[in-house]
Formats: sequence, structure tokens, C-alpha cells
Amino acid sequence: MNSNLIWLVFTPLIGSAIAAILYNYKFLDRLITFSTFAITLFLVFGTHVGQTYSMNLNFMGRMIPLSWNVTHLSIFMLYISIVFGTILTFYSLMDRSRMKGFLLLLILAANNWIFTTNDMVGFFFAWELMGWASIVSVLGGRKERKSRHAALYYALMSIGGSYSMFFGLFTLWRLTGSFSISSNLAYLSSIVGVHPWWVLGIVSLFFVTFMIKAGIFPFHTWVPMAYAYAPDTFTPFLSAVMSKYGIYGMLLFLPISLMEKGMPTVFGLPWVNYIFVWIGVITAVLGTVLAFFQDDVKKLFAYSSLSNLGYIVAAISLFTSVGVTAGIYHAFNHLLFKGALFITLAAVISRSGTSKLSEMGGLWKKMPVTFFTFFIGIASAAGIPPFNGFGSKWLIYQSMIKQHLLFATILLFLASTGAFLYLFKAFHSIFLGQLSHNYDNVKEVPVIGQIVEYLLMFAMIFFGIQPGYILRPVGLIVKSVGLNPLAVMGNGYVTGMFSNVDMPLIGWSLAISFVFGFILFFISAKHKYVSQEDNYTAGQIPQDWGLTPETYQFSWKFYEPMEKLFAPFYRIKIDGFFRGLGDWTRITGSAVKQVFVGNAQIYTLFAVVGLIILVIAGWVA
Amino acid sequence: MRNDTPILVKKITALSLITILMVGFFWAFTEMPKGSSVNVNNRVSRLYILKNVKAATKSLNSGNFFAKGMKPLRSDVPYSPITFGKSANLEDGAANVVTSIVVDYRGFDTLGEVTVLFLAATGVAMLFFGKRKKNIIKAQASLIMSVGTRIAYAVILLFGIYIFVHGHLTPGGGFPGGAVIASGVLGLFLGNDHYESNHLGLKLFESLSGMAFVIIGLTGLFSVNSFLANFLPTGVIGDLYSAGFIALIYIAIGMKVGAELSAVVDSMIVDTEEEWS
Amino acid sequence: MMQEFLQNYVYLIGSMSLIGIGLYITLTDENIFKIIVGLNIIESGTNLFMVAIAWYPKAVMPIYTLTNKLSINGKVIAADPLPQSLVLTAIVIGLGTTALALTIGIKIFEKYGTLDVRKIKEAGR
Amino acid sequence: MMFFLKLIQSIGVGALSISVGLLFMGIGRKITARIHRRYGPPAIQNFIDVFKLFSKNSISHGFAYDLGIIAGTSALLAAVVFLPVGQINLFPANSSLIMILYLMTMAYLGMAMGVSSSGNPNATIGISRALTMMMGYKVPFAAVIFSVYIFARTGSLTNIIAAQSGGLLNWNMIRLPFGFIAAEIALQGMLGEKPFDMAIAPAEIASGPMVEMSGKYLGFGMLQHAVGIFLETGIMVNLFMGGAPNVWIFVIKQFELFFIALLVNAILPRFRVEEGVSFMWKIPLLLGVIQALIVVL
Amino acid sequence: MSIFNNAALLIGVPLLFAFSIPLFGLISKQLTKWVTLLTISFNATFSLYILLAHKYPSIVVMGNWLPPFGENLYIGPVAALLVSLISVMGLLIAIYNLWSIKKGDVTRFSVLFLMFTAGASGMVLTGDIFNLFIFMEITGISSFALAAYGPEKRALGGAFKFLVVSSIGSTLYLLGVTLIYTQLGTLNIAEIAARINQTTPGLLTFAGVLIVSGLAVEAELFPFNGWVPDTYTGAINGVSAALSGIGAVSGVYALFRIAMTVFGKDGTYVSSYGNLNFMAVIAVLATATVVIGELSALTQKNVKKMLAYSSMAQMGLVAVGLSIGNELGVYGGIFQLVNHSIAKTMMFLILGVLVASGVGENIDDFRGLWKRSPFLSLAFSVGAFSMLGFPLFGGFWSKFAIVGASIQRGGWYDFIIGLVLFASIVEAFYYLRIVGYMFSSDSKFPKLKTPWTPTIPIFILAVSIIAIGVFPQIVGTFSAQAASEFTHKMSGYVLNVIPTIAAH
Repeated sequence: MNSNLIWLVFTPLIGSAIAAILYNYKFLDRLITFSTFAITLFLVFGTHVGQTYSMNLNFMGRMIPLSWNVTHLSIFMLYISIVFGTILTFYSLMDRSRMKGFLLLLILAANNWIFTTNDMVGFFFAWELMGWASIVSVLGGRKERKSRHAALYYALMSIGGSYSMFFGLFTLWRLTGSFSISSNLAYLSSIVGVHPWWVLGIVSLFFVTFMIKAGIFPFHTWVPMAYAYAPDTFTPFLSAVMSKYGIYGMLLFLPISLMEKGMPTVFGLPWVNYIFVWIGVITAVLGTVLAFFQDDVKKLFAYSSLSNLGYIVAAISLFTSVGVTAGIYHAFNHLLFKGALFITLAAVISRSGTSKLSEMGGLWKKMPVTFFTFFIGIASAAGIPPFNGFGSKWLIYQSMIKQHLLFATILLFLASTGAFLYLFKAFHSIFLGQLSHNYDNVKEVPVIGQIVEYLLMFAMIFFGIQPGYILRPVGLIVKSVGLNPLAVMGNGYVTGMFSNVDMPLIGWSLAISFVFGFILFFISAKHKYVSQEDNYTAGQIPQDWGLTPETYQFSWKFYEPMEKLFAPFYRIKIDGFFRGLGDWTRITGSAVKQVFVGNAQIYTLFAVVGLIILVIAGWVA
Repeated sequence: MRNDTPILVKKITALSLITILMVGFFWAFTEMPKGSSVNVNNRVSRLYILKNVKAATKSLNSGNFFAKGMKPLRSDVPYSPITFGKSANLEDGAANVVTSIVVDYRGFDTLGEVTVLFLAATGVAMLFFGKRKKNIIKAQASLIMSVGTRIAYAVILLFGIYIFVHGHLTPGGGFPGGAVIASGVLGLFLGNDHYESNHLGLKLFESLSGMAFVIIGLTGLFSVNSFLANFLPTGVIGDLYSAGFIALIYIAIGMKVGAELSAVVDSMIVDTEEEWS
Repeated sequence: MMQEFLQNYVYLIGSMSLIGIGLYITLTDENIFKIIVGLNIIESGTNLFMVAIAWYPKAVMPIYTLTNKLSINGKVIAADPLPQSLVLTAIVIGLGTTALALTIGIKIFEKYGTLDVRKIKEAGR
Repeated sequence: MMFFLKLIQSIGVGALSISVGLLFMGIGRKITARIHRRYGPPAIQNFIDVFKLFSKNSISHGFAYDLGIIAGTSALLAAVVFLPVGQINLFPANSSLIMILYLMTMAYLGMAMGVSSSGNPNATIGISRALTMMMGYKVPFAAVIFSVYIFARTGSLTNIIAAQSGGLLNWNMIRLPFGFIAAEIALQGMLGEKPFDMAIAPAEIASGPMVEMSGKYLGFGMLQHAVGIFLETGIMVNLFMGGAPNVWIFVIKQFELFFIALLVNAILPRFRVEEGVSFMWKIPLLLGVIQALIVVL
Repeated sequence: MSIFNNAALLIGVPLLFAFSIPLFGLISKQLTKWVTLLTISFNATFSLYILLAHKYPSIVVMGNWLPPFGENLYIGPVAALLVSLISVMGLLIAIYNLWSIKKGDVTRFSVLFLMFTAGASGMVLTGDIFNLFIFMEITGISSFALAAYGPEKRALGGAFKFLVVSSIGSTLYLLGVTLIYTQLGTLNIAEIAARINQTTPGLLTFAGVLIVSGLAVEAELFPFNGWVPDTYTGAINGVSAALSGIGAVSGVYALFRIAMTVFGKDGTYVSSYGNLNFMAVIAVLATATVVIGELSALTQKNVKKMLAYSSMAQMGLVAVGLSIGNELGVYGGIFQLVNHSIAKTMMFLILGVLVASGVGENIDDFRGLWKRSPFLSLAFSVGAFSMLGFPLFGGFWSKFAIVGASIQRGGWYDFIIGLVLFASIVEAFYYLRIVGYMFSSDSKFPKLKTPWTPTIPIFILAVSIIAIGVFPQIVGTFSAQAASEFTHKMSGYVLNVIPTIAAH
């Protein structure tokens, strides 16, 4: 029966092949993609923790064991990724973006493989498959040149990452002679006390890969480009699911830090973990700061994703029970709300035809369902109770304070407040404010899109007030990595270190106060609806103030004061390093090219010089 | 080193490089066997000279050829003394040991060698391919020249044929013979302003003689079950009709080389104009 | 002394000098044909070197004739025939290469209009 | 039964917060007027205003406008029930400070959504300023909160109050003086009083967020401000002044804090937004960080 | 020792037909191309038969003189695999040539092409160190002439550079061979390999330096590879394809046959006798080649030139893999050789078709190619992905093995592979840039009409890349056997040729 683990990988591959054949027929392609996701979901229902499977791959006459092992973490990740994928592909049935279903299915196959495999060969293979399929997927964005550029950038980062992992896994293989993840991890844990630097080196090779995939601080530069210029329907998957692969990988390796007895500690943390907490915090703050002034809405939310992943990394790096719980919980929450946000963005962009904030505005009347989904999405993302983003953020703060990481916590809080700012900016610029006359004929998304949006709304509220449904499996994961799980008092409770939060209570409180608000609203004097243009400044023509209709919408420089505040930040070009590296390589390339001068004589000279060097070497040796 | 390096720098660099290289060479030669200590008996040539390769093979197959430490015992291979004009049915009948190596023991090299020459000639002809221009007469050949070359041509041709036919007995063979023949053709070109070689004939000679070589080789493969094996009786050493297929091959080579070099001369002398349209 | 030098080193020095001269020409002369000549000289040096290793003092020619005994008491006294046959091959190969090189040189002169090796290149690197 | 009891108590707390808030606003107007050598309106003027506004017809710009403005008040009311008010502590197990702060954010979101959907750029400018300012004061306030968390080893207001029991010297105000000063300055920003009132700067942007409000909408706005004052000063009282044994003392303590804010408001001019934020990130944040270092080390 | 003399036909038949092609040329010029095609297809069939029917290891005795006395061909796993590769590539390029070679001296071109393929096969097959030189020259001379073919003048310049450098190289090789002969008195590779430690170490080192330098010219290792860019760029595309898909294969084979079998010292990692470890020398040269090649290709705007530099770099990668010297590394190297041969041949052929249909060689001309010719751009991308080591494409497995082996070896190979991987990122950049250009939609030009003849080889090659990627054992099985031959010089080579050499 355990062979269904294989089918988890093969079903999407087969689906992908069929979809690839039919890819010219967009609807069929999408339909097959959706149904494959649904079938895979059924296969996941048949999967349970502790299932293992192994087979041998013949590699140069030597058998390489491929093995599968379902852990609590893997089954959790499988469920959340596939359920989200199913919803997304259902949404994509009526979608007009150029996402290729078969590529998504390839990613699904890699997804299932990554989450269930217990050998590094399979892990690496799946990782590569996932990386390349996503790179090709990014290519189909609306802005062709930019998406090509983004895909190239992403590809280079991703190749760099996979080479790093390549190096790491073979180094482990050299040391242990095995590719099995679990036994290699056990080996690393066993020698970490003896050779901490070795272990650190090897693990950091893997971590570079994971950080690149998740887009953590020094390697975040590809994220905004790739997210922004990917096909609109693919971006939700990229942000919601694919960024979690890096987190998954980090979670695999983090238990080693438990054993790091030989390492000096800072605030009770091994210093490596401490550094990672700071990396997470820097990512969170950086994402926030950079998100403020984006005019491209997808870029804005890409930076937002960055920021949230910073939270997750900071939390799981603590490797305390609260920290890991909070990290995984936030990973789930981020998947849900950022998925929902990007899906609504896809809906908006497909209707309005632009992703520029300064060109949109006032769409709330035209697309009410989308508007509400987006509203709840940003409420979740801002961590407003009782929606789903709150609990995890709350736990993250607690886990940080528990370690007395005060500055880090303050910065995270800054990031969170900032998040509210840019989220509102996006909200305002898309849905609120003046409706441009370009969008007079914009309609709500088709029924399928609305169904998905209702579903997502429901999910965000449901998992907000019933966090127990997530916290219980998270608790199992925490237990399986060797930490004490947090107590789960009930489905509605988030249990913290210092206090508890009763989410349904907050829900009730809000609901009742809303009822009172509405009662007050309806019993008081009448109101009448007027058009948006009928307002305080209605008598004036914007042009008189030197304003164009775009700037009248006031999203042009929403946080202008902040620009002055953060000016020093902007002077540090974060991706300058990578661009510099690229430029340096290019210049070196041009210089090296000069070696080949095109003169037969000089080529002969090279050969003679080479010969002489060898002769001298032989002489000396 | 760049294209615009001054010539002096270039020369000094080249000189110093070559000096280092020469020093290296001479240093290596100090370890080489001196001229006075070269011992053919330590080399595989001993077997070729004494024509006891078959005996060596037998000893090899019985495992006695290589001593401990994989040192070959070439001097221990039994041999029968060879007397010129008397010894018959040797494994290789050529009196000229170099020829026996070139054509028989290492005949495959020679096939390759012929091919190289053939390819060079083909390449030359290919690059000069095009519409033939009228011969531009650079200098009128004198009467003596034009008559003399024609007479000499016959002699040279005959001499060339003699050289390759006697390849297995005397110094010489297919290549020198062919070259001699080609020099005759060159003489014709120099002596006659309007001389045109018979292209069809050259081509036929070239192809057929080359094919003959391969076919002889293939005959060996099908009759003696080894490519380029000597399938003819070797006769008495020193006889003209001896040494099996060596003479046949040398005739083929001679004709081929003669035709090829003539063709090279032809293509180089005759001006052509390219046509790619 | 002199004899020993002649026996041991003169061919080697000769061949190496040829190689050196050829290499020098190849490395310094800008004329294509001179470069080809240089290559040819290198080849000659190599061939001389190969023949030189075949010969040793008092060696006889490796041809059976009525008067020429190649072995005395089981000891071969002839010059080594194998390098000689190799040289034969090498000469022919050198001939072929030279012919082709000359042809290419002629065609280069036709098309580039120059024999300067520095000018035979494309604009973009 | 329990549910209804809590419900009624909650309604009571809500009503208390509204009335105390409106009262404070009225007193504030009076005091400010006296400082400005004016007579000023009566202290209950704001109650009158609210009733008046709710009975007037008004215009609206759509359901988002309605919803947002209702949400602004309701969310604050929902938050206020978790605040321990003197002896009234409705949900002692559930009074996490961070939770209350985040729930307050809902109110800002609702308010901002409502006024922005009107499409008036002045409102949006006001919102943008308000949010920018929020970024400014939240950070030093967070520094202080986390210092208190670490100091008291708890995050629940109930427990923080309990930790300060036993007299004046146990108050965090005394124990964490730098933190208190920082929080006090942050409170000035939270209340939107001068020098941090750039969001509603009437002369520049026609009262900013309130520009499109009329009738009951403005009424809701006033209610929200009232509850906001109650909630924010209440948090400060609980954090630094050891809570209160009963409601009256609680209100008096709140008033002390509000009074300081009023005095500052009355005498200081207004900052520009970026000046305000950078001020917040210099002095209060520095104080907060000093406090945090003292606590941690 | 099993003797399989009929395999001499692999050399004999092409020679016979090469000599006879001028006669066919008298009948019809087009016929000669078909003769070439059929001859190479005989070679391909026969070598595939040898490979698939597992007729190896066996030797082919020439002239009935058993090794080490006469000459012989040795068909080991390496030779069987590479001869099949060379012949199949030759066959596919010959199919392409049916369409592409229409002007000029078609007859002689056919002869040269046929002998180029046969010479490369001979180089791979031969068991005699001097015979190797002869086949090197056959390959060399035919490739000089082929490279000079074509109406463009740059062809001549490239061919001349190739000729000069290659002449120096073959001279060095010949000197080295002579030095070895003075020591051991034999020219048979197996005997030399077995007795290499009986030589004077100093002279051995010197001979090794000469031979390695000489062969490095053919194997395209820096600094002996100056000719590569100009020659590849100058030659017509079919010839460039042959040079990278056939010539380079035999060059690398020869280099490692000498370094690993002749000079090699068996061990966990093959090293070499003499004062200098030639495997290490080659590793250094190869790394330099990879880095310099990729960096030079980075800023190329001319796609053909870029492919040329990339070809050089890929050969460096192959050499890195082989120079690691354990089974996994050699496996990876040979696998990479096969992959590179297939992919680069295909890319040059595609370039040829494109150039013939009026698309320029410049990278800007590739803009929007996807719309103009979907098949060609897809195939080109497949090749590029294989080069980059995209999973499910052939190149993945070989790169995987090479990196794995170098890390397994550790030590300074960690550094080498670090450099190589850096270079691979550079490579990824320029290949993906082209792919990106091809799939952009901003093209104003009409659709291309692709003739069907050249699409056959391109299609076969593209399919085989994917097939190898999905089922790596297609090549992997043979590559593993080849690795075992290379890494065990006595049991893999010497004893198969001269079984009684170690009788004592």
C-alpha cells in the first residue's frame, strides 16, 4: 500500500504529460491540472504518518536507494500545499493569464517528492525540477521583457542555490557514504559537538539554497522581480507554496542546532541561530521598508511575502517550542492570506488590465466580492484578530521576548506596523478612492472566481477563530522534532507563553459590537447615497490644482514623508552586490576574451608557453 | 602578447622561450640512452630484423615472452639465421627490413599514411576548386626545357616504377617512387606552357590504386582472417618475386602517390576562380 | 672526446636546433609562408631526431644483402629499422600538411589580400 | 447565563468608555479654552454634539463607507471589553496587551477604509498622515511594552497589574521611568494631540479623515475618538500606574494622563509628519531602548 | 583476449569508399553525398552492433601480427561507446550535409567528411601509440580542409590557425612518442602501459609533458586551444558540428587514453607515473579551460562564436570529470562527453539551418524565433538545457556525477569544482539569455520555412537528449563500463590485449 507515495509523484507527472500535449487548448490544460490536483489530494488522504517506501535507482551500476518517509511535517506541508493548489487551479479554470498548467503539475510532482522523500538524491532532483519548472513558469508574465529578465535572474540565483546544495549533499555523501536524509542528519547531530565548524559549513551549504528559494535577506533580490512579472495566476503559488520549500528545508536541518553544545551562545541561543534570527528580522524589516513605495502591486506584495518569510525564519531559528510552533503556524497563515491576496490581485489585474497602483482605484463598487476577500486578506496579513494572521504573529513576538531578543522584537513590531501601512496603501489604491472612468465597465470576476474567493474568505475567518485545527498538527510536528509542543486548550485558543488568546471570544466581541454599531447606525437619522464625485471638493476641478486624474486618486506618493525618513535605507542597494558580481563577471569575461586575439602566431605562443610551464613543472617536481 | 607587440619584444620572448625549451630538451637527453649505448636488441625491432615475430608470438601465447616484472625477453626468442637468397618461406620475405615493417608488420600505419596524403591532395584540390582560368604564362620555357622534360619524363617514370617495384629489396618503395613520378609531371608542367594533365586518368589511378590497397587488405581479412595480412607466399628472400603482397602494395602506393602528387602539382599550378553561386 | 660527442650528441643537437629555429620563425615571422616554412623546419628537426635514435656507432643498414649480415651470434648489429619506417610515415604526413597549409595560404592571400598573420582575423572577438 | 452576564457587563464597559471618553473630550475643550483665555463650551458639550449628529440626515458614499465607519467604532468597543478597568476585569485570562493593540488596528483599518472610499483626496491625505504617524509612535511604544513584558515576565494586562500591586513604589512608572516617559510621548501621538495632530490638521487638509463626514458619520467618528481616549489612557494606567482598585480611581488616573496630554496639546505647535516620526524615533525610542537595556541587562 | 578481426571493417570500409568516391563523383556529385551517408551508416550500424551485442572487449589484429608485435585495434567499452557516438553523429551530420552542401566541390567534401569520421573512429579504436598519431593526422588534415571549406574568408583564417597550432601539437606528440620508444622499444599501448614504470622517471615526465601538450591541442584545453573560437566560427555550421561532436570526442579520448592508461597508476584515484601527476595537470588545465571558456562566451553577441567558446568550456568540463580519476568521475566525464557531443552538434546544425534561412548569427536575430520556427527554437532550448544540466535532460546526470565525484575526492578538487560551478552559472546566464530571446514575442519577421532534410537529425538529437535525460541508463550502462576500463588499466586494457603479460 505504501506505493501510493510513488503515485504522489507519478500522478502529477502523468497529468503533466497529458496537459503538455493539450497545452494549446487552454481550458483543457487547466482542467487537467485541476483534476490532477484533486486526485493528488485524494492520494494524500490515503497517506499517513510513518509510511515509508523505498526503491533502488540504478546509477552507474550502483544502486542508489530512493526512499520515502512521511513525517508529521511532510504530511502537514502536503496538505496545505495541495489544498491551496487545488483551489488555485480551480480558480485558474476561468483565467486569462498565460500560466501553463503542465508546469504547475511538474511543480506539484516535485512538491510531493520534496515533502516525502528521505534521500538527498530525490530531494535534489525534485528541487531542481521544481526550480526549473517555476523558472519557465515565470516566463509567461504579462510584461514579456521584464518577465524574461526576472526569470533569468531567478534562474541564476536558483542555479547558484542548487549548486550549493549539490556541494553540500555530496560532501555529506563523502562523509557518510549515504544519501539518506535522516541518517545524514543523525550523523551531523552526532559530530556537531566534535567538529562544530564542519557541520556549520555543510549545513550552511544547504541553507544558502533554502534561503535563496525562500528569498531570505542576502538572497532576496530575485523575489520582487519574479513575483511581479510571473503570470498573475502563478504568483499565488510562487508566494504561498513555493517559498515554503525553503522553510521546510530549514526545518529539516534546524534540529541539529539542539546538539550544538560546543558553540558559544548569545541570549541562550547558539550564535548561529542568533545570526539567523537577525537575518530573519532584517528580511522582515527590509521587505516592509521596500514595500512602502512600490507602484506595482505585485511587487508590493512580493516584498510583503519577503517580510513574512523573515518572520518565519526568525521564529524557527529560535528553535524553541514556541518559536517553531509560531514559525510553522505563520507559514500556514502566510500561505492562506498571501494566496488569497494574490488570487484577488490576479482577479483585479485580469479585469483592470494593469498592475500599477497609480492607475487603479475605486474598484470596490465594481468587484465587491473581491473587495471583501482582499479586505479580509489584508486584515489577516496585518495580524488583526480574529482573522488568521494574528495568532502566529502573537506567538512570534512571545517566542522572541522569551529569549530576551528585545531589539529584534521591536524591529519585528516595526515591520508589522509597516505592513499595515503598505497593505492599506494597496487596499486604498486598488479598491478605494476615486474610480477612474476607464473602469466604468469592469465586472466582478466570473462565478468560479467568486466561489474561490468566498472559500478563501471563509478559510481566513475559520482558521482565525479556530486556530486549534492548525495548532494541533503543528504540535505534532514540534513534538517530532524533539521539542515540547505547546498545549492546545481547545480549537479556539492560541496558547502563549505569557497569556492565552481566546479567538472565538474576540470574534464574539467584535460581532456583538458590530451589531450594536449597526443598530446605532440604523436607528439614527437617515442617510442618502451620493456618487463618489459628489464630495467636499466637488466644485473644484482637479486640474486647477495642477493635478491629473491619476494624482487625484492620491496613490501617487502615498507615503511621501516616509521617503525622506527611509532615504538612507534606499542608498544601500541590496541587490547591488549581485549586480556588481554580474558586472564584474562581465568585465572579466570581456578581459578574458582578449586572450583569444585571433592571431595564429600568438596561439602558437600560448601553446609553447603552456608546454614550457609544464616542462618547468616537471623539472621542479 | 597582443597583435601590436613590437617585433623586438616578440623576438626576445621567443628567444627566451626557445632557450628554456632547449635547456629542457637537453636536460631530458641526459637521461636518454647515449648514441653509443643504443641497443636494438632491447627493442621490438630485433624481432622484425630477425623475422621471428611468429616465434615470439608462440612464446607470448605460452606465457614465456614476458619475464617477471613484465620485462620482455626479446633476445630469448628463438630464431633461425637468415641468409640472403637462400632462406625461404620466412614469415616476411622482404630483404629490406624497413620495407617489411612499413608494409607488413606495420602495414596499417602505411594505409593511414596513404590516406593522409590522399586527404591532403583532396583538400588541396577542394580548396582550389573552381572554374579554370587560362594558364597565365609567367615565363616562356626554353626549347631545351620543353623538349628535355618530355624525354626526361619517360625516364623518370621508368625510374619511379623501378623504385617502387624493388621496394622490398632495396631502399625506396612506393612513396619515393610516386614522388619521383610526380616530379616528372612537374617537369612537364614547367616545360610546356599549355600542358594539361589528364584529370580523369589521374582520378582513376588515384582511386583505383587506393581501392586496390584496401582490397588487398580486405582480401587478407577474408582469406587469412586479419586485415592487411600477407596472404601470398613469401618466396625466397632477395628474389624479385618474394615477400608476398609487399610488392603489390608498393605498386598500388607508388601509383597512388604519383597520381596524387601530380594532382597536387596540377591544382597548385593551374589558377582557378572560385564559384559559389 | 670529439668522437664521443659526435656519436652521442651531434644529431640530437642538430635536431633540437632545427626545432628551435623553426619555432623561432613560427613565433616571430609575420608572413604566413614563412610560418609554414618554420613549421616545416620543426618537422625536419623531429624527423632527424627520430632517425637519430635509430642509429648507433658502427651500425649496419637494416637490409639483407649478400654481404650485409644483420646479426652476429644472435646479436643484432643493424640500425633500428622501426624509427626509420616511422620517419617515412612522418615525412609523408608532413608533406600533406605542408601542401594543405600552402593551399590555405594561397587562398588567404587571394581573399584577405595580405600575408600578414596579424591581419587574418575577424572584427568582433 | 454566564454569557449574558458577560454580555451585559461588556455593554456596561462599552457605555462607560464612551461616556468617559466624551466627558474627557468635553473637559479637554474646556481646559484648552481656559488656557487660551476663552470661556469654552460646557464639559458635557460633546454628549450634546453626539446626540445632535445622530439625529441629522447625512450623505454616504456607499456601503464600504458605512461599514468602515461602523467598524472604526465597533472594533474599539470590542477591544475595550478586554481592558481591565479598575475592579472590572471581564476576561482576566484573555487580556493580552498585544492582542488589544492589534484589535485597535482593526478600528484604524475600518476608519481608513470608510473615509478613503469616499474618494476625497483630503481624507486620504489625512489617513496617510495618520498611518505614517502610527508607524512613528508604535515603535517606541512597542519598545516600552516589550520592556514591561520582560520586566513583568508576563504579557497579560491582568498579570502586569498584579505585578505592580503593593504601593506607589511598585508602579512601573517609578520602576521604569524612561519607559514611562517614552510611552507618555507615544500616547501624545496615539491621542492625536499636538504636536502630533497632523492627520486632522484643519487648516491644511480640511480636517483630513473627517472631511467627508456628516451627521451620524461624524457622530461615529466622535464616539471612536472617545473610546480611543479611554482605551489608550486605560492601557497606560494599567501598564504604568498599577491599574486601580475601582473604576473611579481608574478614571481619575486616566484623567491625570489625559490632562498632561491636554496641556502639551495646548501649548505646542504642530510637527510636520516626517518631523513627527523622526522625533518619535529619536527621543522616545532612545528612552525606550535605554529602558529596555536596563531591563534586559 | 578475444579477437574480432572483422571489426577492421570499421576502418576498411570507409577507406575503400573514400578512395572510390572520386569515381562516384564522375557519375554525379549528389551521389557522393549518398555514398558517404551509406558508408557512415554502415559504420554506425556495425559499431552499434558491437556495442549492443556486447562484442567487447576484443582486439582486432592487423596483418596477423599479434600485439605487442604488430598493430592492433582495441575495442573496449570506451572505444565501443565512442565509436558508436562518432559514427552516429557522423551519420546525422551526413544527413544534414545532404541538404547543406550543394555548392563547391561536393565530391571532395564528401571524401574529407567521410575520412574525418573514419579517422576519429580510428583514433578511438587504435591500440598503437604511433598509429594514434596517424589517425590524429587523418582527422586533423581532413578537418583543416573541411574548416577551410566555404565561401567566407573567415573559414580560411580559422583553418590556418587550426593548422598551425595543430602542427605544433602533433610534432610535440611525435617527439614524446619517440622518447618513449627509446626507453621501452615498443609502440604498443598495452605494453607501454604495463611497463611504463620501467622507464627513467625524468625522461618519462618529459615525454608525458610533450604528449599531453600535443594532445591537449585536440582536446581543446587551455592554453593549447587558441584555434577553437576562430575555427569553429569560421567553418560552415555542419563542419563546426562535426568538429565539436566528433573531433573533440576523439581528442579527449586520446588525451585520457594516454594519461590514464599509458601513464596511469591504478588506485582509488588514478594518478600517473613520472615526477608530475598528469591527471592533476590536466585537471588544472581543464579548470582553466572551463573558466576562461565560459567567461569568454559570456559577452559574445555572435551565437556561433558563443557556441564555440561554450564548446571549449564543455570539453574542459569533460576533462575535469575524467581527471578526477575514480569510476564516478570518469563515468561523469564520458557521459558528459556524450551529452556535449549530442547537444552541441544539434545546436550547430540548428544554427546552420537558421543561417541558411536568412536568420543572422547575432543574438538579436534570435528574437522571437519561437514564433518563426517553433521546432528549431524548442530543439535549441533542449540543447541549451542539456548543457546547463536541467533535470530530465541528458546533461543533468553527467554534471551530477562529475560534481559528485569531485566532492567525493575532496581536497583541492573542492576548489576546482567550485570554480567549475561558478563558470556553470555564467554559462547558465548566456544560454538562458538566448532561450529568453527566442521565446520573446517581439518579432516582425515572417515564419521560417524549415526544409525537412536537416530537421531529421535535429529531431533525432533532440529526442535522444530527452531520452537520455529520462532514462540515463541508455548511456549510463556503457559509460559505467567505460569508467571501469579507464580506471583499471591492467584488467581493463592491458590484460585484454596481452593476456600473458603478467603471467609471472
